[in-house]
Amino acid sequence: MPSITLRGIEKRYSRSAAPSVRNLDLDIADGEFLCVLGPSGCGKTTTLRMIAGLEHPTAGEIQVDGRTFDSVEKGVYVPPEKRGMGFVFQSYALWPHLTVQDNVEFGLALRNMDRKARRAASEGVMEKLGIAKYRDRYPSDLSGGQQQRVALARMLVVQPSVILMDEPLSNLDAKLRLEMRAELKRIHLESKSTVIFVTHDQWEAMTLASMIAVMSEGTLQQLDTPDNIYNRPCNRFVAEFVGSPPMNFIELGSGGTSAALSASLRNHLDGADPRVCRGSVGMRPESLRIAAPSSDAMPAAAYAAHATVTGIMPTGGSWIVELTTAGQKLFASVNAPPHIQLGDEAVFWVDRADLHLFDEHGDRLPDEAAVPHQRKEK
Amino acid sequence: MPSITLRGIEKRYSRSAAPSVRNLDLDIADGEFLCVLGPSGCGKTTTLRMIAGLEHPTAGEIQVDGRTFDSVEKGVYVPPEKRGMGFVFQSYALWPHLTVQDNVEFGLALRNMDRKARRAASEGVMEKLGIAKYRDRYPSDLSGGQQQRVALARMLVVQPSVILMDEPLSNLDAKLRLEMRAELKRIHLESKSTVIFVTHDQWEAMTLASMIAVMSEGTLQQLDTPDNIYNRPCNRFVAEFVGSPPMNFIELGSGGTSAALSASLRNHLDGADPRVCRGSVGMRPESLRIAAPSSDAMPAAAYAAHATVTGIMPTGGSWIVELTTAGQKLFASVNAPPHIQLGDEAVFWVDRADLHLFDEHGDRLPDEAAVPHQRKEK
Amino acid sequence: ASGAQAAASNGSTGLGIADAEYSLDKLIEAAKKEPPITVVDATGKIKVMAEKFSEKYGIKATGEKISASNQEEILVREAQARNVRRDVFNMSNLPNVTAQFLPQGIAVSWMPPDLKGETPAEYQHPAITSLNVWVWVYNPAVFGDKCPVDNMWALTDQKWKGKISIPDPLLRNETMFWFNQIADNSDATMKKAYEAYFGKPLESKEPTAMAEWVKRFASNKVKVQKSDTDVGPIVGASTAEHPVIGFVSAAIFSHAKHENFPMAVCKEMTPWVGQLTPRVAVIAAGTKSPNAAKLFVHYMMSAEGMLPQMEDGKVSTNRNAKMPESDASGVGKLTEKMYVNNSDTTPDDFKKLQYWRDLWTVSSR
Amino acid sequence: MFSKYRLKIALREPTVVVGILAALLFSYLIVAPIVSLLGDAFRVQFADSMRIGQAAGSFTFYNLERVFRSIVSPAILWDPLVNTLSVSFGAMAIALVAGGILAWLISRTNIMGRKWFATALIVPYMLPSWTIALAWSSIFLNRTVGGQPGLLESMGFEPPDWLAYGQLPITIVLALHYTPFVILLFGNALRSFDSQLEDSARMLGAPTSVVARRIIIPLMRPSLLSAVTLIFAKCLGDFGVAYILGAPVKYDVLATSLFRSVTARQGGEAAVLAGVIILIGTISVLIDARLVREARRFITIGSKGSMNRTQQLGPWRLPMTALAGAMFVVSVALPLAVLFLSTVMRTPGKFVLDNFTLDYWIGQDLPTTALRTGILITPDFWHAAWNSLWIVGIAAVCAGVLGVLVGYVVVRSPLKSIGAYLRYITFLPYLVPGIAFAAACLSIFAVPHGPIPALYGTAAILILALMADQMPFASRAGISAMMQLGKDPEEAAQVAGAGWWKRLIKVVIPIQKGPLAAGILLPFISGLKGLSLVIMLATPGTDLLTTYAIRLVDFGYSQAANAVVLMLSAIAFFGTLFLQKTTKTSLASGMGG
Ligand SMILES: Nc1ncnc2c1ncn2[C@@H]1O[C@H](COP(=O)(O)OP(=O)(O)OP(=O)(O)O)[C@@H](O)[C@H]1O
Ligand SMILES: Nc1ncnc2c1ncn2[C@@H]1O[C@H](COP(=O)(O)OP(=O)(O)OP(=O)(O)O)[C@@H](O)[C@H]1O
Ligand SMILES: [Mg+2]
Ligand SMILES: [Mg+2]
Repeated sequence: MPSITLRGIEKRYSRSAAPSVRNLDLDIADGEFLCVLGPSGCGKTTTLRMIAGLEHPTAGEIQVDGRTFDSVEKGVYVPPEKRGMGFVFQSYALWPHLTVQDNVEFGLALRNMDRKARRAASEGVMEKLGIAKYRDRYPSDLSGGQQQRVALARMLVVQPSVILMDEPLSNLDAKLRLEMRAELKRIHLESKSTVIFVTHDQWEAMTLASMIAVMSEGTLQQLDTPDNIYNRPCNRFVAEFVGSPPMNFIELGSGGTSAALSASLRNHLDGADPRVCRGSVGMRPESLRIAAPSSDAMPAAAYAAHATVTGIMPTGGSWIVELTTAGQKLFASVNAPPHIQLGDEAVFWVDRADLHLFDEHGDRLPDEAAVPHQRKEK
Repeated sequence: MPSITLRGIEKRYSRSAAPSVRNLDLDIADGEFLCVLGPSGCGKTTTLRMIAGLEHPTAGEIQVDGRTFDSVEKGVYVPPEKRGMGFVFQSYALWPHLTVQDNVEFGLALRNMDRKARRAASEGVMEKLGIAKYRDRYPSDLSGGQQQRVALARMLVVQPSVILMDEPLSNLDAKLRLEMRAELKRIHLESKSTVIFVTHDQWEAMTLASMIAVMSEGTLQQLDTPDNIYNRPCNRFVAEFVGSPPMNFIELGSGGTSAALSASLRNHLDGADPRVCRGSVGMRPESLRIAAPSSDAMPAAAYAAHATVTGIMPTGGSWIVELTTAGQKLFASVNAPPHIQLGDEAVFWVDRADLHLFDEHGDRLPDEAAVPHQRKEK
Repeated sequence: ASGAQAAASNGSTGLGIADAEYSLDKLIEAAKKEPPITVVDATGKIKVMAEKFSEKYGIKATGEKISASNQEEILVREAQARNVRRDVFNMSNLPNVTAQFLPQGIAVSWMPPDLKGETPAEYQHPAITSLNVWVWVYNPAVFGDKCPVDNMWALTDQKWKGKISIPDPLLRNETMFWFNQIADNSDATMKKAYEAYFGKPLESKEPTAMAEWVKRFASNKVKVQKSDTDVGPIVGASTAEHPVIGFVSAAIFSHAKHENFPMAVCKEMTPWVGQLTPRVAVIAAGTKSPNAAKLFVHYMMSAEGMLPQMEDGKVSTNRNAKMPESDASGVGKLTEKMYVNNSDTTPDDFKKLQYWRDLWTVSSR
Repeated sequence: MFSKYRLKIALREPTVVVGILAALLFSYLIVAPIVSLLGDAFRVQFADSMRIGQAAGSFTFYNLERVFRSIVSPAILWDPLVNTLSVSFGAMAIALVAGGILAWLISRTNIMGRKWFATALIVPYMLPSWTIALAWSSIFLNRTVGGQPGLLESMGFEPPDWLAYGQLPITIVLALHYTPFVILLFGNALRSFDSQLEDSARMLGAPTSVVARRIIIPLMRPSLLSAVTLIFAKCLGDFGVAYILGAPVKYDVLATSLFRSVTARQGGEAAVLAGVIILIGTISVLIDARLVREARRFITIGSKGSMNRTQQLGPWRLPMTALAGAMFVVSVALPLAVLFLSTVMRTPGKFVLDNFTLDYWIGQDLPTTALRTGILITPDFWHAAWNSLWIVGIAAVCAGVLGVLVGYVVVRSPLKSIGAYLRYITFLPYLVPGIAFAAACLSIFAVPHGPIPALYGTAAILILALMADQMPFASRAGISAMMQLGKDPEEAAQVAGAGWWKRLIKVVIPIQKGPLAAGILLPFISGLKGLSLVIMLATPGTDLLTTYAIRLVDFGYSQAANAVVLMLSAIAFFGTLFLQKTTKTSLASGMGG
């Protein structure tokens, strides 16, 4: 149940290269379930490996439960085997010379657990992950997903107090993934271990995490609760990165893609924080409502505009509607079959509360920024 | 643009083991974009490898464009290098001794393309996949997602007419994935190549595929359009496997989980095909509508019942509501924030047309089965 | 060097009991109190000798077969390290012993005073235990009783080009020493032999007749083998169209017996049928069992000691020793026709070793 | 920048400590003897002191002068040098091609009798190299040198000299003898090679030849280069074959020159020649080190989802099996048959029934004085066999284990210089002639050094020297294996809580058991065959099989001696089988099987 603290961590793989992780400060409370999100190559794996002690930071300090594990300045280093963490490698890193069972029991054997207890523990975990029947196979005789589950089982069976997982479910099918998630959640609750979980699946992150860290190009963008990450992204990067289909943006400043649209929005936001007018406005696809132009479902307080339906994609249970207005494409996501045809005219609207405002640097403007001055003055 | 035909394919890895793929018949028209879905270990990779000629079936025949590539009976075998297919391996299989660029250009060099043309082609692909700046790195110096993109680039650059991809996007973030998907779709449209694409992401399958094959334990369950797979699953396995959260099932036959619920459903379906009463009924979470008990939004023709709200999970843009009725849990997925509190009483309803009926063997009953006999007689 | 040589054979070796108080019984008595010894020779028969010695005196001796060059290496290295494990050596490179090991104090040579009467004087300084017999041989199955060559100069003749097989002289210093011995002591004989063969006096730019012989011999495409063990069968397998003359040690005759190949000594070869290489008893100066070592030297120099080796054609220096019936070579009777080493010129052998090697190397290219 | 943190990390890694310890050990075991040997090159030898008028032991360039620029230098240095290089490169190339193909067939395809070939094709190394030379002679010998005529000659065809003696036969015999190096090193690397790396090239349309050239060979570079450098070194140092097939026709190689100098105790000359050989060897190591500089590029084990599938040969199955069979016949069956025949015939080459006998094997009451019974019922023989087995066995196991450690340090140590040093010095013993190495060992180990007592006279010195002498192969096997093993498996063990030692024992060594077994196997085999070290360093009275055989030759019992040699090969063979069975490391089996 330890807390993990990273202070000013930097990692350069080679002296000449740009740092893969830079100036990273991260505080993870004990018992946290932290999901790390970020584009490919942003330094997630590197960060995890540094926490595990497999990679050595070029600057900064890592503490776990107040104990310094790494400190470049003070010259402290605790080797991975002494850190007592669990790690699921992105590449599995199974031992090719051991059977599934032996792979899973390896950690237990290291702890000098006797054969029987070992067997019982490993059987339990393997059973739960659905790999018990492959126990005597070698990793090279397993399918990708099976291998990944062995990697997971191997880590879980020793019940480490800090669990680091690098995309541990990427090769599993949706159903299994759901089960695994439930299992991880349960383990986390029961053992109260601290978990850091790298995933590319935002839905996974949203449902699993108590906190989410979003990284980009080696730096931390936002560390927040899932709700805040989604609903109050601290900058455009986070706003754009989280959510699928991604948030729609309309540039208000000069150089925006669609002058007409910007104008109408500026008009709508008249009186709001002037910084918005140099920045941009974001709208989540699912907060875009669509109706036939004749419909009167549109509430008064919302921003509304006309558009043409240029695409409808069913995605199994929901539909993505592509709208084109004033030369810009916007995506809306609807849960019920849209009663609209391709090529139709439509109106769409967004609640004023659902608009995300960003300044010209891409930083989020406080929610009050959307409120017109005159009203505030009242 | 070739068509691919598999006839009675079976694959046993060892004589004693159960077959990993059995009695597989598959017809893939030319220019098809086939997504293969299935639980971990069901034989997707094996099937792909057999089509590529990397694995040898123990029975059956594989034809591409009418030409026999494999035939156990006739003793025909065409080696992979003669098949002219592209393959993206689940584990990338990048060559560690070649730089990214050399990895990508390998196939071009084989085709005796001159240096300049090669460079141009590889640059183009690498640029599109966002790995151009790593061109001089070795694969071991790349992040997981970057490696996966190299694997993809290596295949795409030679523009094969048959493309086999084994979970090629599993290690990419949502945003990149979207871009890659668009890219793949574009390539497919332009080159008219036949694509077989293994994925665990159903959303991906739904948006990309022209046809979807669902496999389970080495056998093909359904080969159909995405729409049919989702809306007319041919058996309970497919119904359950596709869709997230998965379809809710209510057992009508003996041994069902909730006697009260079955009774009320049986009642509702009174007059329908009697086989239903020994089978089960499925409802997709997103076809479950919820309202406060007082609400009168419920249409008459729907099956409705009372339930307690036992869980609400926000998942970024949509909400999953867990309902408990007569001791059974049901999941509903709603797109707008549900105006309901945890512990509240609620009614839920499902359009009769949204009910999926299955017989006792789990096979889908024809849609007319839901129509009561008496009406039919009229 | 000659001073050291004298000291070496005087008995004042400083090892064990002094010669002044010497008697065989005293030596045996003293030896019995000492640790077991290891004795070394270049032939495997040393095992038998050691066993017989142990039987006779009740003093444990282990026999070890080590090749000549290894023996020297071991003797030197053990002495340098002051960690002596091998006590007595029966060495075949006399010049190395007299010119290097004895003067350097690495080893001593001791002549048992009570055997002085039984041993010719030339074999006492240092104590030479036995003579190894090397002879020219041919295939009697092809040529009958008469060797096709009877003069060493014939071997330099075009007729025998490429038809002579000898152990590589560059691996066997005794050959080089022999060349020098002849050059130093019997060069005139060589000259005479030339005249006898070619019918005219020798004209040569080389300083000696022997050097001329070596030069011609070496350039006559002599086939060298790693050892005379390989030479024997080649001679034995030679035919009338492809005759081969070989140079082997007498021990090869027992090989011929075991492996059934024909081989006979060129008895008529002039000036010499072959070479008698002296083998000298050497006691490691650092031995921990000086008296036992001396006793073993005594045993080797005695009439019975060499017996096991005499079966292989080695000749004991002890006058009382009789060649056994089982000597396969019959060379015992030919010793008069062989070149006998002159110990006085051994220091020169040592010094000129490289000269002869180079002459051989250059001539045989 | 050598920060405290870096230092801390470096010191946490036992590789540094182990590396330093290993470096010290081998400095003592290998470098010290060799330096003392080479020192003679610049010292006036006792025998020369009178002639050149300088005191023995003083500094001189006389030896260099003599070897490089005297009238004898063409004969002892330059010609042999040219010959050596052509023989070595030739043998290397042949062994590489033959061994490479065979290794691939055995470890990656479904040729018939894979398991069987996996062991059978290593046998050529178990036979002393002269037996292959002997087999060659018995077929191709002509009348130039004399002796028993060869098979061809007796059939009426006289083989030309170039076929009977000199460069070609030496090259081929050496190649056949050292092909097992390639089969073992390359085969082991191939065995754990992820077949998907091949697959992906084939999917892009690469035919087998391109796959081999562009993918397999570059990736297998560490093991191939190791095999090549070892063969090269062995060829540089091997004089046995060159002597039998070359000396009679004046085809000399450096090793024969060196052998002559050492045997004739021309210390200075020998030191210079050894120096030349070591120098050439050094160049080859440097080239090798340069070609595999970036170890991470050769990682083929431990990556994501590796597979090893055997390649179905299809219609090629029979021809390929025949190919392997042919190799077996040429390099194993023929020499063995020739050798065996020589042990059952009283007179060599006389094919009449009453000339055949089993006396040399199991005869009783024989007339031969020193060997009254056939060797199989002679207690001395079994005694010698047992001595050979345990002494060489221990040395081989030590060498194998140290080899893995060296490999580990070379590849993983943050201190690259230690790695480079170890890599180099453990390679040296192959370049130094056994007798010179033994003599040097004797000097060094006979004297106590600090805490190390004088080992001379104990079995320990023999084991140490044998071990040092066999380090080249062991360490090469270890280095090339470690180079192909990724860090992943080890890191996984590390986070599972395994310290360095546990990781080594439970992960690295089991994964690398193939190379490790090879690292024990070949030292064992060549230790069994080795003579010069044993003769110099063995405690008096302990007979080993080789010394026993030499003694039999000395008595003229060459048939019995050959029988001993056959038995020696048999011991090597069964030792190999035993090791393969117990460690399940037959080349034919895949990872974890
Ligand atoms: N070499 C092998 N030996 C024995 N069984 C194997 C071998 N390779 C795969 N299998 C088995 O065959 C089945 C199908 O494997 P396959 O790799 O095709 O699965 P998959 O559908 O690709 O699964 P995943 O989604 O997990 O990658 C699995 O149950 C697997 O365990
Ligand atoms: N050994 C290395 N040498 C140089 N650069 C490296 C090395 N390993 C990783 N990098 C670079 O560091 C950056 C971060 O890599 P990291 O593996 O942490 O990414 P990631 O966030 O895990 O990405 P992914 O989601 O694709 O796995 C990447 O740009 C990568 O190219
Ligand atoms: Mg990563
Ligand atoms: Mg798969």
